[in-house]
Amino acid sequence: MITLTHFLVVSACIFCIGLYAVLAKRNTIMILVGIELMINAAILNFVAFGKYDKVNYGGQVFAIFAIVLAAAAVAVGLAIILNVYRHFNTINPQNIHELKD
Amino acid sequence: MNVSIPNILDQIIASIPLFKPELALIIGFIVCIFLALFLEKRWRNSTFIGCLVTLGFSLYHLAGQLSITAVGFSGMWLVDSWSTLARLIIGLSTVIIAIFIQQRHGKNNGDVYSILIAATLGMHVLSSTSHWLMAFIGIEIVSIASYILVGYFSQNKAQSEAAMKYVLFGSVCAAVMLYGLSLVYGLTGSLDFQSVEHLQGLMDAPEAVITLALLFVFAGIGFKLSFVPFHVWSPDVYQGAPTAITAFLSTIPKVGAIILFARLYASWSSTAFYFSELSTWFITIVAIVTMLVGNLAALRQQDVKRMMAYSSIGHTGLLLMAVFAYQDSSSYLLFYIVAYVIMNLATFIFIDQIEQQTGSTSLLSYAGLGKKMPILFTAFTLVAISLIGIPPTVGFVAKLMVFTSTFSVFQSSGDTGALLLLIVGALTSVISLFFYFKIPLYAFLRSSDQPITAKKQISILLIIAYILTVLVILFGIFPNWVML
Amino acid sequence: MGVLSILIFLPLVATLLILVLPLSAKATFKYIALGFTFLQFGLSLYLYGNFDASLGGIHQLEAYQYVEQLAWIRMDLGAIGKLEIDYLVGVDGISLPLIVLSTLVMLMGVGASWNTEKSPKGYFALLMVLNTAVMGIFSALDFFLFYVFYEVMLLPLYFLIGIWGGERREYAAIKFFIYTLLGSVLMLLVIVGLYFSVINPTTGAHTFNMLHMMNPANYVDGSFFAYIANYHEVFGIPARLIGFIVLFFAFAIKVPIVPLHTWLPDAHVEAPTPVSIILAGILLKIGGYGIIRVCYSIFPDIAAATNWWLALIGVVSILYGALNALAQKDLKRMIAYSSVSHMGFVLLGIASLTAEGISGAMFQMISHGFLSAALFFLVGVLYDRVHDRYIYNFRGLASLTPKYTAYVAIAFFASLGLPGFSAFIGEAFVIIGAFNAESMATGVPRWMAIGGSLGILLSAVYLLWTLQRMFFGQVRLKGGLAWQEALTDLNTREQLILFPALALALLLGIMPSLIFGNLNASVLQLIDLINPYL
Amino acid sequence: MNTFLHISPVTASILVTLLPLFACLAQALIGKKSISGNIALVAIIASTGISLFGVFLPIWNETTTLQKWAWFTIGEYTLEVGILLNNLTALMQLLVCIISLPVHIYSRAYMKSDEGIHRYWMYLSLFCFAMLGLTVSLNLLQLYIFWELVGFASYLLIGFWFTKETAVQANKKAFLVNRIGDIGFLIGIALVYAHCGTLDLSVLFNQTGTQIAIDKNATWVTFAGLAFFLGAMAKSAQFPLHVWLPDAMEGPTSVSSLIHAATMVAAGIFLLCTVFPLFNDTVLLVVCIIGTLTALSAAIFALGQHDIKKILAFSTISQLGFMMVGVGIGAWDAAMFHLTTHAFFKCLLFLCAGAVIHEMTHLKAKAKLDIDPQDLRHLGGLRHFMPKTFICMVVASLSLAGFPFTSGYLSKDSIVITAYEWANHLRGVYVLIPILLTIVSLLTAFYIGRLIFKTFFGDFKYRSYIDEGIIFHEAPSLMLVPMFFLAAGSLFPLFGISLTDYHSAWIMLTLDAGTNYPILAQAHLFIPILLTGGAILSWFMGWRWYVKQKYPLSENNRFVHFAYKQGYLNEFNEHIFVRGTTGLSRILYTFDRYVVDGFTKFFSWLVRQLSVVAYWFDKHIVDGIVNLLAGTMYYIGHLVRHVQNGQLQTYLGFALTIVVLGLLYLIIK
Amino acid sequence: MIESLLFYAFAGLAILSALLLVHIRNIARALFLLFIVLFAMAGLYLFALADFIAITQILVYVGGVLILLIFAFMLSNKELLDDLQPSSKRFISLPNWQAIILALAFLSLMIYSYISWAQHMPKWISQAEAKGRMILPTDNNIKTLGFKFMTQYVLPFEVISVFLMMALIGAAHLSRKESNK
Repeated sequence: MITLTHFLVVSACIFCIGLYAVLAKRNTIMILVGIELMINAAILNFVAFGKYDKVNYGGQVFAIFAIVLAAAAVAVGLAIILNVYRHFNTINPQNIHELKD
Repeated sequence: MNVSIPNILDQIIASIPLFKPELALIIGFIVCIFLALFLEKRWRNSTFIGCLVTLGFSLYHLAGQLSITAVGFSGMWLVDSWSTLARLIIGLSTVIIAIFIQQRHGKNNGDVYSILIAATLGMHVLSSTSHWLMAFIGIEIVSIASYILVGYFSQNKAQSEAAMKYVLFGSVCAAVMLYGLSLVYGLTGSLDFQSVEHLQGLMDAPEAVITLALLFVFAGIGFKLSFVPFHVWSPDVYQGAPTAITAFLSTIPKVGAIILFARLYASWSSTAFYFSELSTWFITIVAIVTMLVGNLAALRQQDVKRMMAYSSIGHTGLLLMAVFAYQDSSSYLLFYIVAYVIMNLATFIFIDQIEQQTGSTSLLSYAGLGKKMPILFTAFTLVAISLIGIPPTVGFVAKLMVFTSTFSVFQSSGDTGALLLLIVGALTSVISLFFYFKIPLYAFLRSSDQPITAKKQISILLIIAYILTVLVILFGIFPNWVML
Repeated sequence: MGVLSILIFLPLVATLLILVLPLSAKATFKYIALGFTFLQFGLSLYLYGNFDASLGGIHQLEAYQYVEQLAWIRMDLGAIGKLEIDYLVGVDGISLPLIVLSTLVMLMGVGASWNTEKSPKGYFALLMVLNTAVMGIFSALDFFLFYVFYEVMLLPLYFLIGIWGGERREYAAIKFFIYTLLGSVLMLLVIVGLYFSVINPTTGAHTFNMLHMMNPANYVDGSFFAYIANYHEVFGIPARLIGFIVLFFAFAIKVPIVPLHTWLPDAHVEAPTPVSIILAGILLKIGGYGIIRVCYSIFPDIAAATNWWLALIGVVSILYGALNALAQKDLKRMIAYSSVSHMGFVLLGIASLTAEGISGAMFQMISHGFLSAALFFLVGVLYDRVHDRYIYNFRGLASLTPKYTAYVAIAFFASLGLPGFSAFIGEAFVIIGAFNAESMATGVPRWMAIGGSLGILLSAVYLLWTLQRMFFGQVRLKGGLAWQEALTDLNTREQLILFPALALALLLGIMPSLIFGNLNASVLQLIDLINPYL
Repeated sequence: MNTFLHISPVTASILVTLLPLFACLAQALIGKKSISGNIALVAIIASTGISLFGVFLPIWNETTTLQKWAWFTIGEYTLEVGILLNNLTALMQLLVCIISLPVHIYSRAYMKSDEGIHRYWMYLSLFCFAMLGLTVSLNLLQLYIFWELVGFASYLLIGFWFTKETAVQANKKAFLVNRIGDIGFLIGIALVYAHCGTLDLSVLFNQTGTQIAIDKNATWVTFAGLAFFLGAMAKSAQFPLHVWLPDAMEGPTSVSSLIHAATMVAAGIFLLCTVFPLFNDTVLLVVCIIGTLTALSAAIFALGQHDIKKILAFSTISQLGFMMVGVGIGAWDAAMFHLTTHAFFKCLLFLCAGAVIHEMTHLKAKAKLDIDPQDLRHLGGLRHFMPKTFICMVVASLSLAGFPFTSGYLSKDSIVITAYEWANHLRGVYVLIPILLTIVSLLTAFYIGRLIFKTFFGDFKYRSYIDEGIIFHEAPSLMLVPMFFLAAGSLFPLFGISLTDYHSAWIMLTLDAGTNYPILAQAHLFIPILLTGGAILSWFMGWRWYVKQKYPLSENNRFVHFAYKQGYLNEFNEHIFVRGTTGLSRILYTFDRYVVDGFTKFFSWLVRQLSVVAYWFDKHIVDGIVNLLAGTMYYIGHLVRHVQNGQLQTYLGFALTIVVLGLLYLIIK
Repeated sequence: MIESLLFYAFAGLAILSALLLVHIRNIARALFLLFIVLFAMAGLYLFALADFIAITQILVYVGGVLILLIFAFMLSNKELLDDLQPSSKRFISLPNWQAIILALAFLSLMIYSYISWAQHMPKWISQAEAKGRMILPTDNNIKTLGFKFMTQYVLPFEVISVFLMMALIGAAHLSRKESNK
């Protein structure tokens, strides 16, 4: 029997892998990828819980919206990253630190 | 499912009047896109005009909603005095931002107004919903509009870097929040945070999951409000972004977010269960730390915009304090927001004007400018005074009201946290003096080596800024004029 | 609009006028300022002349005079209740003498700024704003209004010190500001607490009215600062005590007491002469006034319980300030420290809780007001001439500038408490009051009074030492002949400023009833207010 | 004169007091234009006249009059000022007038050529005003005010030559030491006020009606008494607060004569007499002991001085000690009597000394000598040049030494005899006090004899200059007239017809302190004889010694012979008595200079060091803490900035770490 | 049983490819691994009876986002293709031990709380189970969702359209920049 906890553990794993990517990868695109993983983990939770919400379909609806929003965010994010690349000739976030204290 | 379709449709149609201001915005949004596409090349300011007209319509409809309290769209849309007043503030300040952008980036930038309108719509959504779905969408609209705006005029490295940091940090926070929301949904089965099932679900849930869920949710809101520890992006972004956009970032998105947060906190802290305790605990700690960090970090800044970023972090702490001291009336919170918006807008216009003259936002470049631009710096100083919270300015009254409400919480509960909030709030006001007064310090007390010829020009922006300054004083002396 | 309001806002009109006039009208600014301050001075004298000395004031509104009450802010704050703030001004025997003093010192200040070269527009405008604030502080009876004026006062001073000051002016200005602000923000918290504890008996709403705060019957039982059923504690200290301490702290910074005094020497030394005059002449008095009007009147129970400590602080300030003054090599700094010492008497007198002590303290404040103003002006005269005020760089000035020396000697002797001058009356009655405290069982022991009287001796020591060192003996100047030529005697304008101050010192020394007459009823009222708690 | 009789004594008294004040103000207004001092002179003449006829005669032995006016009200207490005229005050006021008048006249000549003479007159008038006001004050606070004003005027006068470093040092010292006393006085006033609720002398010590009950055994009475005595000690230069008086001789001699001999220093005695009812036995004993100590020490110091004015200064201190003892033994009438007589002869002594110094200064200036004109060692044989001065001085000296036919004889005897009676009454070690007083009397005779001999006898060292034509003459008549006047006052007839019985002196008769010690009849007989005999002996010895030492060979045969015959005695005299005494004097004076005065200096040094320490503390600790606090704030601000290193992933890591820590805390908690 | 096996297979696939994805240095390969992860996730959605979500996931993510990502680095310089991490020869290189610790800390905390949660499921779920108010495999999800979108969720639906438009314009403007220069 696949319980909710199964879903939750999987999503937790994916979430943390995404988190690792965000924190550790030296490529901005990979950070975006990490974010996508985290969002996917969240979506997995939503649909898992949404199974029990037949009245409002809240989980599934939220999941769809989340996918859309994430996609748009990625589009804008990528556009900005390309912009950065044009100015810095690199997309390694470690090398982009003009603004600091 | 036993509700018939015509019934639902009737309800939706009945809800549409509540949505009029937003409808105006949506229509305006589309019109602006077309204007930017076709008319902008022939008539340069057409989109700008379109934007103003849109905002005007929206404000007009909002004014009509002033006394309405209603719920529409299956509980997704709340119209009450909070939301209406907040949306009015948002609308009015958006007008100023629009003028700001038009003055500063007049050329060939039609699309920016569409984005501005969309952002406004997002803020409207934030300030008038208690449904997580709407809230999340609102946050995302505002965030993404902000990302675009920061990167929109990117002509140099700093601006694009600011945009990148902003977008990445924001997306991570949004993802974390989304995950948190999924847990909250899992705990309650309801997405409306004011609903009974929602609270019921939170009451029953185990502490560990609640902690996880709540902290994750707060992360997303924290990003928008830039409270500690989610504030780190803001100094870099404020400094990197064009001043007009910084003015936008530091004011309007916070208004929407704080209203949302206030609703959330009001709902979540209303019980005696663990999650309420946690919320209170969280907001107290965060408010204290935010005030301290914002003000202390600002001490060492040499760039005005960066300094203002920390300053607005500090003010966020006070806003949180206002939220913490929530009682059944919202007036002091709204008052603080009004004061905050007026002060910040004025400040950034001044910063921009000086930047136009000297080409720098460094404090060092302000040396001796007081003599060359006496009126501007006098007004700037007055605003700085207001930011510190010294009478007879609006900043003082706002602070006083926050202290007042916090004190009433303290008196009735004897909560040490409230007392600490008060003390830290008071002390950080003193600390804030150090850095705010760097502005007049450099401008009036120091003298400069290089001669700067101040161009005598009266721009519409300056006039707006002066009007705002007058308002700062006027509302400081007659605060009831704010409370209509 | 009543006379008091006119008095308060007259300088504001001057400010506007100065701001509106173009820069080409530079020369008129000082005349405008002078004219308005003079008018104000006349007005305050008129008020003083028509004052009914039999009315006490303190906590009875009907006993206040020239009262104006307008509803100012009315705001509905939901559960917290209605915000009720009045524009409430009025004077009693405590505040009116200080108002007259302030107008006089302002007049001196304007006179002393006659030769201001550096942007006179801003200078006089700020001076006039300061003037308004000061008047407001002394006449406000609503705590909110009081606080507003209290803070407004800081800003012009910051700029006056910061822009027109000496070498380390930035440091001095910000230090001054920080100290005062630290006191006042904490005070704000107490104000808020009082607001919640007190209700207006007529409307039932919470109020900022100070007079309502002075009446125990207006306190809500169980509220934070309530008299009855008050279980509130802050870090283990009872709420009313902490309220008193915070308010006292705020005003004590202004007084200033040891060890909160270190802003004072810096501010004085760096400030331009007129600002020093105003600082010493008016601002220090705000501290003493605040303690009487706010700390003592609103917290009479705590005042009665803590006066031992207050008196101790007063004595320490007297002695410590005097010792520090003795060690100074900079004339201005010495006078600044002497202010600390002299204001210690004020605290001692107030803490004695006897009619003699409190009256003496009030008298000392007024006397110190124009005497210190005169002293700072005299230092300014010297500094104007040779841009030096290091005591060791001068000797035998009496031969060079006999008039100047005469004025200095009179001012010095007046401030060291020579009978016939006002300071004597003040100090003597503070001491007498402090001695009397034991008979009245107010809890101030005699040894403190003796300690205080040692301060009189020490003040003679440092003032005479300075006099001897700088003015007597053979002429020997650091700057040699150049200085000798630069050191011209007092001119008419300078004499015109100094003479009234010193004449007043003499007049009040001979006829103290000029002050006491209007003061007594209020002082007795204050003692009646505190007495039940002794 | 009749007109004076028609005005009330109170009005007259006010007039007496205020006239010098008007003179002072007028002089201040006129300034340099009037240097003759006529204004002051006229004022003091008028004052003297009014005081004698308008005040003294109607009051003396007649009635006590007082009048008061409300000055101001403080709290509920109304402070009343007024004039209190009784025997004591009327006498004192008259005395001040009578002494001031000759000094004024004398000053006209003495100060004639001084540059700042207009200031001099102003100060002098101010002093007279203060002193006269002091005498008739009704209220203790009023008394205190004049008391301090007197000190202030004396400050001005001592420092009259303000370019002279020693003078300004001296006036500072005088004022500060007096300030110590003032504080004592003030504390006394405060104590009286705190316990009696009034400061009105007529109410406090009402001779006629309801007197406020004062429990004399209360501790506060002792403290108040001691406090008042502290005030008197400083003003009347009692050991160890006498250090200011010798220094104060830096002022003009006329000033010294008026202030530091006759009037101001007497104010302390006057104060004690005024508040006498307040004193209990403890206080009186202290007064007695200090008085004796002062009298003895000052007399010893006087023995070894070379400065003519310093000798007189110590003599004054010593005599004031006598008066103190008088008060201490309860015979304040005797003290007042001695005060009065002392005023005359001591003033005269100073004026004579002034005349000598005046001439010596001329000589010094003309002959361009580098000498101290006040040094005894440069003087000698002046009786040939200044015979009138010489006569005056001798009269005054005899009076001081207590020779019969002089006023000093009466007053001094009165104190010494009463002291014996007192001691007899009490028994035990108290008898030491009269014995010491007797010794002091003998010493007094000796040192004043020394002064006279050294100044007027022998040969003048600088005769050669006079022979060369430099004029060295008698003092001008303007100076001589006052001197004669005072010399007349120093003789007994002014005070009583009886040559020997001080009880019959009119001052004693009227003031009558009512001491009721058993009368020692034999004391009345033996003491005067002892004193007179001793004085004659010491004069004789002194004369012999100083004359002989100076001119051992040129003396005429009779003396040589005499010396030969009584050689051993002389040797004994010389080595043990004279030399020993002067040696002891020198040693003790050194002690005084370096230990008592040194203590003063040390104390002032200590205060100064303390102030330096306090300032260091203020600058580095008090202010240091403030600056440290500000610095700490800045540093924390700096730490917060560490996060802000511009690296996006650091930001994220920072934020998320805090979230994890929060989670950990919350979950594990 | 097969259901469980399939679930574990999908879950394992997703997690393993995600791990590989973050470990691999070549960005092109990483993106392909992301493709696998997303597919696996879509598969997992199916187990939660969210067929429409799974389809959307594949359409939007795989069809949209992934292509966008690939285009993004293909548009830019070749340099982008390399992961810019400093290469390390060690098998388990720990260049970012902080990141690993952080991620593991999160993971452990989350798992810990989920396990504690597993003991008592939320009331609403048990109620839904009891009352049969849960989505069944037989339900027509697409129809219900469509219905919901047009009624209950009409407002977010409308708002998000504006949002998408704005994102479109914005992204277009941001990338158009190049031509402006």
